[in-house]
Amino acid sequence: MTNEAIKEYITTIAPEAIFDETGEWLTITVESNQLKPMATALNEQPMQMDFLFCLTCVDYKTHLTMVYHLTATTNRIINLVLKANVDRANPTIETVSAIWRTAEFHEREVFEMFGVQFLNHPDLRNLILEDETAIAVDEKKESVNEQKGYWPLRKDFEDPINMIKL
Amino acid sequence: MLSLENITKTTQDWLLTKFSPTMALTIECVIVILLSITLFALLGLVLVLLERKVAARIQIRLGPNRVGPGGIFQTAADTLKLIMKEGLTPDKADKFLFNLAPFVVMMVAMLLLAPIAFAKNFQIWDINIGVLYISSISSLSVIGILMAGWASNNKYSLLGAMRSGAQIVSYELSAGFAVLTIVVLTGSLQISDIIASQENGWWLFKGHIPVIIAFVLYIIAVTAETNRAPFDLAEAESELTAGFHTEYSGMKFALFFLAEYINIFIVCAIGATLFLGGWMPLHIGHWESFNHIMDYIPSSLWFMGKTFFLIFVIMWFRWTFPRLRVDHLLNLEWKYLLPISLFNLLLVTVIAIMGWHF
Amino acid sequence: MFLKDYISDVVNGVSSLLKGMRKTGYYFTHSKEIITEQYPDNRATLKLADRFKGEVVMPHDENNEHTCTGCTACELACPNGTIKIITKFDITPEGKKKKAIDAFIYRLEMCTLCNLCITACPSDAIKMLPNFEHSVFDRSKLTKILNKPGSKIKEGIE
Amino acid sequence: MYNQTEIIKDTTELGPEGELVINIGPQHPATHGVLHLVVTLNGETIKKIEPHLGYIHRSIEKMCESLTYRQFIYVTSRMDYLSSHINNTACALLIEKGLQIEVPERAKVVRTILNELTRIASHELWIGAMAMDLGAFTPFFYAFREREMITDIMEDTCGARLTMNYIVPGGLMYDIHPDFQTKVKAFVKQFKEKVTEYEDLVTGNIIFQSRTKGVGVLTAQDAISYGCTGPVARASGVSCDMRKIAPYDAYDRVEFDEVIETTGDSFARYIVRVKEMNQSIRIIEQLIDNIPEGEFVGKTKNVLKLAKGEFYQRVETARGELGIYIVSEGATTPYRIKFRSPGFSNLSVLNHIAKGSKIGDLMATMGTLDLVIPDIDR
Repeated sequence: MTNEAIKEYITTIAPEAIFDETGEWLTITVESNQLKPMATALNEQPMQMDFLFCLTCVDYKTHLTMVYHLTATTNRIINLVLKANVDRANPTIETVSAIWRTAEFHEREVFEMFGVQFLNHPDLRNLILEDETAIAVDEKKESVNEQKGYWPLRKDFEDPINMIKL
Repeated sequence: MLSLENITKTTQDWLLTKFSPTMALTIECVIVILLSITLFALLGLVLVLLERKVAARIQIRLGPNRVGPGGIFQTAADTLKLIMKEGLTPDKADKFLFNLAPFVVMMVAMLLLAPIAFAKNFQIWDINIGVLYISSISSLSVIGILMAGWASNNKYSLLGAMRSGAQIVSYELSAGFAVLTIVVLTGSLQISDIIASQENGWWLFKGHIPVIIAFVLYIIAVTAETNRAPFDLAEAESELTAGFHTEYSGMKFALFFLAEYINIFIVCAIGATLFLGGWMPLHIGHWESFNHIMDYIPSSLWFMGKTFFLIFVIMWFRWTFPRLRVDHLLNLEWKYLLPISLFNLLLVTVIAIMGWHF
Repeated sequence: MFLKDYISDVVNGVSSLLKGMRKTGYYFTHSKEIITEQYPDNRATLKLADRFKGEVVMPHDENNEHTCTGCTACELACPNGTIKIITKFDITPEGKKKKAIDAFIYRLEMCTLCNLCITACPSDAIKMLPNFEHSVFDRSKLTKILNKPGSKIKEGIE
Repeated sequence: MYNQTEIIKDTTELGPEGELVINIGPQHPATHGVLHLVVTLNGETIKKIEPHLGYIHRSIEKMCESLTYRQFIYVTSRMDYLSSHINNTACALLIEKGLQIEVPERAKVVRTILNELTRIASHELWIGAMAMDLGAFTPFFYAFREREMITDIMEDTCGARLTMNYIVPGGLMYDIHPDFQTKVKAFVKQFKEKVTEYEDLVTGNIIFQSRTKGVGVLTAQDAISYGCTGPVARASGVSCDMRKIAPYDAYDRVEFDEVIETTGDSFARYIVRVKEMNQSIRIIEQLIDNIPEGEFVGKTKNVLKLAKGEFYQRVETARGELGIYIVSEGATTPYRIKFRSPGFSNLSVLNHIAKGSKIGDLMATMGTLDLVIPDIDR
């Protein structure tokens, strides 16, 4: 399946999807509310992108971008990058953990590192960091991040105790 | 001579000439207690060192080699350390049972020493139901383990203790059947009788294949009964950290540790007595001159040699095999060992009745 | 049929176990297979790889001269801020000012021995030494000044 | 810092339905590191496993945002420390792809050999640790004897035994040691002789087989859905070898088979790894006599700057597919970097496949998933 055919197919599902071919793989950017239907459609015939090999989030200071790297185990040549921009102040997006089970852990990681709320996630709790109650004990950390929230991988995160600026 | 054959008799005669019979008996008791405690400590030291050395050799290592020549004082140093360590008792533990458990385990191990014949005429108590006594007392050690597991108030300990309970109760059966084969052949429960019956050859060689099978079953069953690898589910350090003695430290832990090794010694001693003739030298039928030569080797050496050989085999198991899973363990007993040992006992009975054995 | 399977099960199981015991038994009886290295005792014969990255040193020649120009390339290359170079200005015989190092501070406790400073150095002033016995009782002893007192830069190194 | 009891559940109380809740880890002999599993038990049977991570989370992703493209490579050795060389290769490949640096043939071949040696070393360690999880101590020492030869080769050539940092963008940091070829050949010879020992001690052993066969069965569908890669997925019949799918370095010119088993149980995962070691030996044998002469590092600028854009590089580590995702804003440091570590996805399947089995099976399952905790936590 060529990039053109993929683009054509995707336009039939989501007409407003934006394509970007500058990178190694075809990148599709969709609205955050369009992500779930898009992901569902990609997982099914004829694309069968059944392997989500990377799920992450990028903080662009103005907005957050969820990035999903997909491939098909039946046809490993096709790789797609699915992107969805989410609001930085109140980031919410539909979970894809029902489609790809691996997303469950990766979304939990993104949740605690970037503060993205995944709707309908089966078990959205902190996986790597301590529970939020435990974090609050550390007053100095809290005072810095009170307004911003405790999301370490965001660009404006500050940790005066553990981060050493070189 | 190294032989201990006449020591007991000389001592008793000497005591009786000096003291009244009651007094002599009391003194004998004290001597026996002191001797058995010394034996315990010594065995603990020797066996732990032996285990470490055997493990090291199998694992292409050197083993302990820093304390004393070739590391022979390593275990003594370890013991010193364990004695000086604080014996912690967890807050929520049942303190009485927690502290009692190691002593129960230890006591059971000590009681088992009584009917063992270490050499010709060198036996603490030649009770006429010796074998029965051994199998009944040895099953008591499970109480100590359950006590330790329950009283620790630790789930690892509890799981370990429960596993151990199931295991010891099951494997008691095939160990018992293996012992019974010899009882059937000998017609006596008394240890001295059993040894005497092997004067013209050990049962392992006299009793055809069924006794060999019984011997193998006995080794497997006692390995399980003493919670040794590959049956060390009660401790299973990769699953339950340390099983029933997770919470023990210092000397209380050392007692468990010691009891494990004493138990190995005892079951191996019994195995040696039943199947390999105890202190009886290697005699072959009517080869009078050969038997005579063999008699020159002291009986105590024969006994110790056989026992330590069996101990070595059990250690060899430990450092070769992976651990069984708890349900496989019970499968092995109830599906394989028990049917085989039942059938085997039947065979032995037929052999004994028909007089086919040598 | 059942009995046959049962017996073959037992025989196969036991033989697989005996196979393993044969292997361990072989090692038990062959002491030449032992591979233990008795470390502090074999110091004399211990041969370390010549490339082993142990610590950063600055070689000095017999005139107490090194080749470090104080260009701070290593300081910039270091990912953890292990190296700190303090420079000073020497007066050359011609009366010119010349930049030279005052102190090459190397903090071994922060070093990950990644070799990036060595590759970054344009004048081969520092190198890795195959030395791994770094333990000291006081952490401050791990902060070292690599240039020897009174040392100066070799002639002709810019 | 914070209240420990908040995180570590009180083990003296029973669960809501009278189940036992036990903490396996953070300090536990079978977790090989600081993995913390809260396991809900019904007797000996596992009802639920809940991993708690982060005990050695160093936030490598955040750290890399402040390191230059030359510097950040060394940090990746600390992720999956058993395949540190492969991690370094992945970073170098990504930068080379982004900057279109020509890598000399010699560097490519040496990298491939070192990668395969690393893979063998990792699997060797895994066999030992796995056997130890199942209660057999001795194979550990035998496996380490061979692994020691590999670390010696690494020490000779790279100057370190575990965290080598020998790969730089464009090639190698310095040329291989003159003894490299003879030493690798000696290792290959010894390995071929000694690998039968594992067969005798572990593979054929009836206890080992009964412990692993049919335990922790992972179907191909679940393996895909959970994003499993590496030997874990290949044991379930999923073809996922990055060396075949997207060949890098010299993998496109060597012959080797992708080992695939179909049963998906712990024994299959074990067999896949053992066979993979043999395949690695095959690759090494093909390359070791054919190391081309020439430069060992390509021409690079002193300061590397990736163009604005996104880059993704996948390599096959000993544990599976390692993905590095870099968002570059054109600076000397990455804007955002994400490591898709194989262990993280492989761990997520643990609850699914170990549920309903015994505690002993959990150790077999966890052992064959081959979890390296720094790789999971990052």
